[in-house]
Amino acid sequence: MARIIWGLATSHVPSIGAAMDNGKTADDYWKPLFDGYEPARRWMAEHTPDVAVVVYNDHANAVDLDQVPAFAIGTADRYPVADEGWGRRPVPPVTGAPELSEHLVRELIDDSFDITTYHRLDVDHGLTVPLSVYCPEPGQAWPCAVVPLLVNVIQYPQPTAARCLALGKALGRAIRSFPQDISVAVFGTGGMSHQLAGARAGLINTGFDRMFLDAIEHDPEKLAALTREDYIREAGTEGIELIMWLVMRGALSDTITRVHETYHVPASNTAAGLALFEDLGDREGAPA
Amino acid sequence: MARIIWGLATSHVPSIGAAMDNGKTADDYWKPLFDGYEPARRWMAEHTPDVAVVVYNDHANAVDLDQVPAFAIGTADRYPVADEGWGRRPVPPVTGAPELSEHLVRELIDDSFDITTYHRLDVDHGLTVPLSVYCPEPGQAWPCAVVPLLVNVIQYPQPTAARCLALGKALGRAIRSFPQDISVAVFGTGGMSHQLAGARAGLINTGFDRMFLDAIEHDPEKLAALTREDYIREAGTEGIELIMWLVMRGALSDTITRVHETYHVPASNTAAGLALFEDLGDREGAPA
Amino acid sequence: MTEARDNYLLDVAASRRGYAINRLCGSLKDPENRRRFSEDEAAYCDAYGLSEEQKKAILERDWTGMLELGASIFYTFKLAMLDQKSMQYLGGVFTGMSTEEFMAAMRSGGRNFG
Amino acid sequence: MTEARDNYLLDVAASRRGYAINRLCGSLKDPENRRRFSEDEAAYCDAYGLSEEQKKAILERDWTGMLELGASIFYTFKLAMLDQKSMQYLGGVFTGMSTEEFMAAMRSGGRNFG
Ligand SMILES: [Fe+3]
Ligand SMILES: [Fe+3]
Repeated sequence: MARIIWGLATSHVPSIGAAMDNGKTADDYWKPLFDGYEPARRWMAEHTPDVAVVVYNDHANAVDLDQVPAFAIGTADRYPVADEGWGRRPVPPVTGAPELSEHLVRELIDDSFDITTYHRLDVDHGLTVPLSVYCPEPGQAWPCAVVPLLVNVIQYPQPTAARCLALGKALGRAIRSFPQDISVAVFGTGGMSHQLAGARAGLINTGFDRMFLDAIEHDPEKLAALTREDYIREAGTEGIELIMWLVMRGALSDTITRVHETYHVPASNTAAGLALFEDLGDREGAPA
Repeated sequence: MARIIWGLATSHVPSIGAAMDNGKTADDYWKPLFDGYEPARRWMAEHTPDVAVVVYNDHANAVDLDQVPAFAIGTADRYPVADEGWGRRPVPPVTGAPELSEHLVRELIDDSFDITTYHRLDVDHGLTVPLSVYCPEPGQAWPCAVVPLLVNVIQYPQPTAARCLALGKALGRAIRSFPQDISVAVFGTGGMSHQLAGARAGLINTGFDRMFLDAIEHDPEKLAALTREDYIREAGTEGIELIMWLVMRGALSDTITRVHETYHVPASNTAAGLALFEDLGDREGAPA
Repeated sequence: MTEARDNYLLDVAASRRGYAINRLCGSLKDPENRRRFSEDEAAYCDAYGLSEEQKKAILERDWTGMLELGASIFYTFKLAMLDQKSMQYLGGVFTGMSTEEFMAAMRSGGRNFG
Repeated sequence: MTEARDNYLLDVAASRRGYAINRLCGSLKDPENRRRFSEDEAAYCDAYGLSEEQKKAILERDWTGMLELGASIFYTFKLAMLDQKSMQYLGGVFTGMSTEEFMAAMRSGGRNFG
């Protein structure tokens, strides 16, 4: 059976990818952030999963406003890197894990989650930047296959935080029931506090972010109880992306340990956070 | 507040629309079916709703396989009639009810249904044929506005029958909580037994259809307990469309009365059924 | 021609396998695409990235073969309509009957697999 | 230029209202569309069915006005990129700061609305 070995929560700000693509990670502006990633990257490099389920949102690239799904899963065997309007990121295309996708779709639909399937999907910075955070130098190919799981965070009403946590729990069950003996990592991406438009543009709420970074480990139910209006008020209109961290957290077992975390302001107009959790739940001898 | 006044279950076979469009309803082949519709049509003509929520599926017209949503709601103010490959049906375009759409989307998402929104949607025979069954001669405009509610019945795994009934119940609550004082009809479309492809093409299961026609009124929970494999085996690969009748049934109250029903074989390759229910639940003096 | 199995389910794997063939057939909704297809069917298949097997099934109108390769009847029906073939014609193909036999079976209450 | 409200939520009603303007901005992902837009912005707006107000907001680069008319920042940002304007430039526009002031505010820990 498949097992979940770790979960990574990380911001997916485009400029973090651009800093890597343009060799600027040692600049004064970026060095603190990338130094903060280092211990997590070292640990993940020693714990390569077979597949990463990446929970993210598209930003007006593959998904237009004709159709806006609440939750969607990619079912392709390959995902091209999107051209978001200024050329594709110079990173490898993403290899899918279609059998796992298929299993997850069926299990989640049978578990009363109304999943949209994407047979064709160009993945934008929401997915590729977290892969770069995990693996800065992939060479010709990323170290693992990927199942994209998309959440609508752009069009109001977004799924509730509680629904996202519930989806994560069902996702965890579905992954653990996959009959192949593979290791899986789950990425929750987006956030932390930021707002791009309006009079509150530039909003950063460090207090909220620090609370969130702690509670995502110890009290996800508390985060799930916040309304979408709470997220928008506290974390900004784009900070509501943080509900995607709850999908990742829900997929992990109750027995997790924090490997590393980091928090830095600013990355572009955003507070950038990272939290890496090892999932001990499936380890021999670990509590169930 | 809005109230639900009736629910109509009806097949949506394209040739039923074509028979009307081409003036063939008095032919030997078609007359029995259209005679069967007559009492329902008379009753509905005296009970015009302000809005019809039409539960249907697209047939490779507006929805391609790039993205397949489990449940979707149209949010446009106008829905063009689709050209399915042989010209548009000569029927009026469909006027939306965007404020009701918006209300339903929000309520259903808050009620843990993961609804996809469609801002642009060409409606195919799945929606326009039921409108023609309801109103054979619309003239320049249909008698009511429409909210399209799409269900994936083409790609396996479809939502379960139980999930469809649950969606219907939530839909009923959502409609009844709409603050405008309007009357609403709910259409459940598709079926009855049919299979278009494979060695079992031409399958008709009258026993199953008769059972379904009865149980949709008296025991929808029994129908909700059937698996998608049950539907495919008993009613054919396309007969699984019947799960959409459960969405309609779920939206009605427990106090309904059957105004009319009819059943006829064949309409093209399909068993055509119709069942019309008045919803007494909201009437003054009626039991809650 | 291919012999039909009882059922064809368009599951997620079939959707992936049949992606190109369904996309091709879906494109025939558009009159301009129908014209281009009719002008040079093989070139049109290549432009839509069909496999050799899929292309052969399309060119030979192997309606069952298309289903085996992941096509959905709702897509291939658009090709049938271009050929001015009805769903009753296809029903005959799938079941080894003539169109008339298939229509007669439907008029006598359909095919019963109870 | 329009003064910004605190927040812009792209709710379902705004998505409907802003459909044409978002569709236009989204189309700028494609280099050929960018070329055509730059050649004749007004004609491009007309081809995408923008209202007069929406067209004016696009032509005048009234970034806040676009939001008021149902645009989403993720779409209008593609227009900004075509103009070689950064998200920090837009942040300055929305908040009445210069780009440099806005960037300095971000570097000093962002804007706090506790
Ligand atoms: Fe994002
Ligand atoms: Fe149908």
